[in-house]
Amino acid sequence: MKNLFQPYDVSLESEMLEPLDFNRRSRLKETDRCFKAEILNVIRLTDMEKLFQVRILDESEGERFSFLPGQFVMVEVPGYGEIPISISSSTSRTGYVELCIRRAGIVTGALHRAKRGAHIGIRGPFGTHFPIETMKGYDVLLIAGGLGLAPLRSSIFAVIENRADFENVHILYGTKSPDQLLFDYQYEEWGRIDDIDLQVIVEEPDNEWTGPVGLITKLLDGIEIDPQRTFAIVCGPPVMFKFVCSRLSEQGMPMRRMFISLERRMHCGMGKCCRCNIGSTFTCMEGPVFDYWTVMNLKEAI
Amino acid sequence: MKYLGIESQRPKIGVFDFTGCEGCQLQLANKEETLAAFLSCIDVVCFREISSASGEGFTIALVEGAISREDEVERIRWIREQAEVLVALGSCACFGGVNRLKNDFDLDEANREVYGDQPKPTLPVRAINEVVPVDLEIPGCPVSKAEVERVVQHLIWEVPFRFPAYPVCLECKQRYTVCVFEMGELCLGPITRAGCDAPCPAAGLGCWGCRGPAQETNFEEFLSVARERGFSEDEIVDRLAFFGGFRGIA
Amino acid sequence: MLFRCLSKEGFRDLVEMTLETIEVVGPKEIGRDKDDNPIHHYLPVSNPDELDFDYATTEYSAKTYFLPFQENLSTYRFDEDDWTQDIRYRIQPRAIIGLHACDINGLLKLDKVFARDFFPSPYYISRRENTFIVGIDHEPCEGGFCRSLGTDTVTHGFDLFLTDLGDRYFVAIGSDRGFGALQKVHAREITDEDTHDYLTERQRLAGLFQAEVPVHDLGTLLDIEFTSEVWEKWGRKCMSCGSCAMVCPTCYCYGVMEKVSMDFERGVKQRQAYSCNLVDFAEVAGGHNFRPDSTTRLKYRYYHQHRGFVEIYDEPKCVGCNRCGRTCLAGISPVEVITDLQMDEQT
Amino acid sequence: MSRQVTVDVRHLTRVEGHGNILVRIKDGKLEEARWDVVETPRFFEVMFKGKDFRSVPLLAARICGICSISHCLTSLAATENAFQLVIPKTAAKVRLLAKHGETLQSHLLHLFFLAMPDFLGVPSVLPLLETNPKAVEIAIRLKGLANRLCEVTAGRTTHPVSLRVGGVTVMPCSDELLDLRGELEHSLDDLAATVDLVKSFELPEFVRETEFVSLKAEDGYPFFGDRVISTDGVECDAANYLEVANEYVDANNTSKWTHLSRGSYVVGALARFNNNHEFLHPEATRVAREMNLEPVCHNPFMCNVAQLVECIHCTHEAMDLIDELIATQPGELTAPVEPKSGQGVGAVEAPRGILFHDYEYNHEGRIVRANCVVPTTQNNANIHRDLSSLVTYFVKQGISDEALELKCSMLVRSYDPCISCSVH
Ligand SMILES: Cc1cc2nc3c(=O)[nH]c(=O)nc-3n(C[C@H](O)[C@H](O)[C@H](O)COP(=O)(O)OP(=O)(O)OC[C@H]3O[C@@H](n4cnc5c(N)ncnc54)[C@H](O)[C@@H]3O)c2cc1C
Ligand code: SF4
Ligand code: SF4
Ligand code: SF4
Repeated sequence: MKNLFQPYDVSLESEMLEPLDFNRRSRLKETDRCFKAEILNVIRLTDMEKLFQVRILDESEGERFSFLPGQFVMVEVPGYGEIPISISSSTSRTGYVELCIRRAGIVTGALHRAKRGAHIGIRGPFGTHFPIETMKGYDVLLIAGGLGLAPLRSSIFAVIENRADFENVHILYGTKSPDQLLFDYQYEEWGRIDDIDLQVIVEEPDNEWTGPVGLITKLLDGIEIDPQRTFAIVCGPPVMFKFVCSRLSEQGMPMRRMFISLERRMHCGMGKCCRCNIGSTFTCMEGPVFDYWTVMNLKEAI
Repeated sequence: MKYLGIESQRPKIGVFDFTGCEGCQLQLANKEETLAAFLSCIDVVCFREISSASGEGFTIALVEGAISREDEVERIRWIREQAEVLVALGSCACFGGVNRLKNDFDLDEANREVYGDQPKPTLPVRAINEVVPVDLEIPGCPVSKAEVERVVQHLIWEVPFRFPAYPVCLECKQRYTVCVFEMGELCLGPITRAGCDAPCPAAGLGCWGCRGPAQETNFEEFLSVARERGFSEDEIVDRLAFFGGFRGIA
Repeated sequence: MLFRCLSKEGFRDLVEMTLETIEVVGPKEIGRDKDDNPIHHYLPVSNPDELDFDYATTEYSAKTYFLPFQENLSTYRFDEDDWTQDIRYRIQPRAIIGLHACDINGLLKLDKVFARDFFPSPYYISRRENTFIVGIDHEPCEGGFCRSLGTDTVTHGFDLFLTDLGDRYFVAIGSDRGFGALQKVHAREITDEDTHDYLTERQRLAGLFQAEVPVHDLGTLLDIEFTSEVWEKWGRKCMSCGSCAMVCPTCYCYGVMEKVSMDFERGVKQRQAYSCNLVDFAEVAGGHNFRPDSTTRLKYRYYHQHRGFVEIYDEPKCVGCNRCGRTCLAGISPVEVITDLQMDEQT
Repeated sequence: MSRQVTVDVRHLTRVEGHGNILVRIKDGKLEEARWDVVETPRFFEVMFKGKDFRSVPLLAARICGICSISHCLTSLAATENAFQLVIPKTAAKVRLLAKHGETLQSHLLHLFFLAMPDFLGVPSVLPLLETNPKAVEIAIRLKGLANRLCEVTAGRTTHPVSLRVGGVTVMPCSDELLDLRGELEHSLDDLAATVDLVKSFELPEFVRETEFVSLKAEDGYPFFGDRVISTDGVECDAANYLEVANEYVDANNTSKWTHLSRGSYVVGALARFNNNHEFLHPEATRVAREMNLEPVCHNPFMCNVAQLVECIHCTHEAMDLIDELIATQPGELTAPVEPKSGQGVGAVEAPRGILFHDYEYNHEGRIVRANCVVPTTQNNANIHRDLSSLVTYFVKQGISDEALELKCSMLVRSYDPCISCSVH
């Protein structure tokens, strides 16, 4: 009997009853192991948000790490927890990734306290991405509200760095008040790039604010859109993307050309814990990037 | 201890007791396997039950017991002034606990019955939060030391701690307890906040609600479940009143 | 599939021999309820006599031997501002003897999520591969509607599957491990008589089913009935306690928590079974709750079982064991809810 | 000699509950030496009224967080007497085992956490973590074991959950019992080390004759019982506890006071030892001799030693009980309960002495009248009287003011008072 019931060791992956393909097999060990990473730099953006530049310590793992705009990683602070965070940096940037994180609770709180040099863990990347490749040759609307600039920023880089591949490019960004503007030091740079229309709007201006005032939809008023020749990426809170998208679809833009990124509670990132279910769609696997039509069809999404 | 580049401090803790059985304080000295580590993370400056040191300058006050006499009102006010964080420890401190049952009786008569013609000063029982603002409440009769540890860890390092939002039933299920309703007993588990690991149903006793209501309770359905199974109104009401946690709901 | 015939003594030998090497788990009577009905749990046994095959159903499914309520995903050691992660998923082999078809079907559904999907779970696979499963045929339990879901029979996912023919067992062999085990206890080749008796027994069992719930088309029905009063009716009763998901053989939602030791020298990342009926299931930072009321939460439990899962895996995430219905104090049972929905559609 | 001394200890530390010591010596003459219990009264006897017999033991347990098992057991005994119930044998054994767990837990808490710091000249056990880590380790191990014994037998250390009218609800599983058995055996080494430790304490040589009251041993050292005896020759049924306690109210105290043959009497470990020493386990007797504890001992400080002797007794008896429980078929754990109108008294030797609960039930099984007489209530008058003699005795020896305050505090602590309990 004894030899029949030898313990089976998954990590040896030898005598699996049903052989797994190579990909899965390599994943077997990876899924719950995080890459240890170092916080290289902490950049204070506003009172609530900081930008973290994070480098995977193991060099070869760091080199193999690649992602697409809109994807997210699970960021782990051992002892504190693990949370989903979109990657904010450019896909062409190697060496480190940038994460723009708002202080919202336990794990984000720990990150905000953490000092440069601290070690954290990351897993991923996970999820779907914005279809930058497909958008080539079209006009592009990149619209963000509030913290929505964090998941959008990577797409902005993708467009800017390959400016020639796209037709007209508009970047529209709005927040409640000027002190909530993220990455304000970069607008100048983005705005100076030839033929990029960058507009920033706030709802509640302070004394120094000279730009436009109002909701983000107001910026759309001033823009000519050729609905058949345009793609839009809209990132922000549900109320915001709902307004923007319905406005755009009224103008005749196909719902399948508008992309948004949804946010749900997540505990695994791998389509297991069910916490991110929208209806019964896994945001972590089939999202977080969805086209607007899919979102409309997801009961419970907005 | 240093982590994430941050050095952490040992907070100064004071432990105080009011009307109660001192069982919750006793829990602080229990859970022997981690007691030494627990004590090394904190600086106990004041803990009458086990220490003669009468240090002051505590930042965290753990307060046990309910308020039921004038001098206690003064003392809790003083503690509130001193402490940055005031933690109510146990059902007596959080809800008044069993002491609250006293409020059903006429106090003069009660006094006469116990002390004859030499009545002692007493007040209707109140929970701490009915007298001074409380920052954190750890319910339970007695409190679970594991939970106290996690709260203290949370206060020191801001590591995650949340009271379970769900009711005791989930913990019952997770320890494979046969539901006591199946055995013909009444149980407040479906409406009581989990976190105790459901010792009472496991012992066939049914939950008495010492931890107060869960984040969301379906009180109406609970009543009809209990009634359907033949429990009398008196029995249900008595049970709900036992630890004082369901005031305002029941 | 290969079949063998095994005498009852042979079966005893099999259990005894297994007990010599590994832990054996099986249905065991743990007590009686207030009406004197026996209550069974799958528990470790120390001799073959403790196995009670004459059980209708167990209170808990065997799921927890594969997805325990609590499980350590990884442990951490903290050291001077740094940490190391340690992951282990080795477990001791174990045999579970006496599972009904519905429970094995439940495992097959979990396999799809945890063993065959895009991110397989090494923890699950390790437990699954290290568990020797012996199933057994039985008379349908009261309230179970497995036949409606096609889960009253099972063709794989076990090592051995027994059908009681009175004096002997007709054994279906599902793995080489099972084959090897039968060899050791000298099970014989089947005869025509065995086959005949087996088919007769199967037919008898199939004839005993009572509960019938029409579940085909349920996916569409659920979409149509999205705003039905039926959800309100049952949702209002739900006490958001999560008991249903704990006993269900296929519910697998979970949460991940981290804890540190009192001296902050060690940490652990734990998976903890959760239920989509619990109030903070979909609550995010800042306090927004995507499913704030029990009606919505209950509805989405059914959505996941009968629509979402079907979309991904072409089958419902329910084996019709009615454990959830039995455990629910508020009396919410799938048979009634689904029947209600169907009635609602017709009116 | 014109010595002026005032010892004014408000809220004495390292005791359970709130009590004050006040000593005033004017012109070398003792004016006043008081022990006053100022704990907030809780009125449990009133709260019991109208309670259903199922909730009564739970409420009773909440009288005291340290001896909740004793209160629960006494309450159960009172109810069972009122309902004329006999509990199954196995249940009685499990209860006794739980009782031993509590006695161990309570005595060890007192010896190590409350009393020991005085003898080692520190304010609490906390500094000892660094200076005497060995002793603290022993304390933590022993107390941990005692707590586990309670958990296994009563479901929980504080406020038991598996003790119920008619018997017990859970039979501890034999694996757990066997584990405990092994650990108890092991703990004898720790207890031996504790004996050495306590031997090194300088116990004051102070003696004041008084009366010692305890339950009477019938077939072993008494933890449960029906008869009460005293060193002054009183013997009566526990049901007549009112004649033993003779409770009266003192103006300065929220706890009542008691007296029997003399102005005050003592209950607790020392009383049990004085009355029933011949029933101790031989090993416990040996240790008592080794530590110069001889019946009838009138030195209140020797209570510490008597507690240690009882720890050794309980450990041995717990091991025997476990053997019996494992050897026999458990059978029924609860007797069927039929509420009846009537009165019942329960008497149990709690760690600090005899505890009486007396209930009168109506036919629905709800309490009409309740009375509890608690060990510390019975000791308070004696503590008070001891204080005067102690002060006189030590002042004669020319003790310093601080030392006098310490001696007074140590005297009170040696009674291991459970004050909130006494003001139930
Ligand atoms: C795909 C995706 C991308 C995101 N990208 C960013 C980003 O770029 N920048 C940023 O600041 N925030 C982002 N968030 C939100 C961020 O994950 C939450 O703010 C964060 O989880 C809060 O964790 P906490 O521990 O600080 O809060 P707590 O309230 O203490 O949360 C406790 C636990 O609840 C869960 N949780 C709570 N809120 C959320 C939430 N909103 N989403 C998912 N899980 C949650 C997590 O498991 C967390 O560990 C993203 C969320 C998702 C789903
Ligand atoms: S015993 Fe009580 S807490 Fe446990 S499942 Fe039943 S009702 Fe819920
Ligand atoms: S089961 Fe109920 S009574 Fe028992 S400890 Fe938990 S909350 Fe308190
Ligand atoms: S009947 Fe209920 S418990 Fe059984 S599989 Fe279906 S949902 Fe799960």
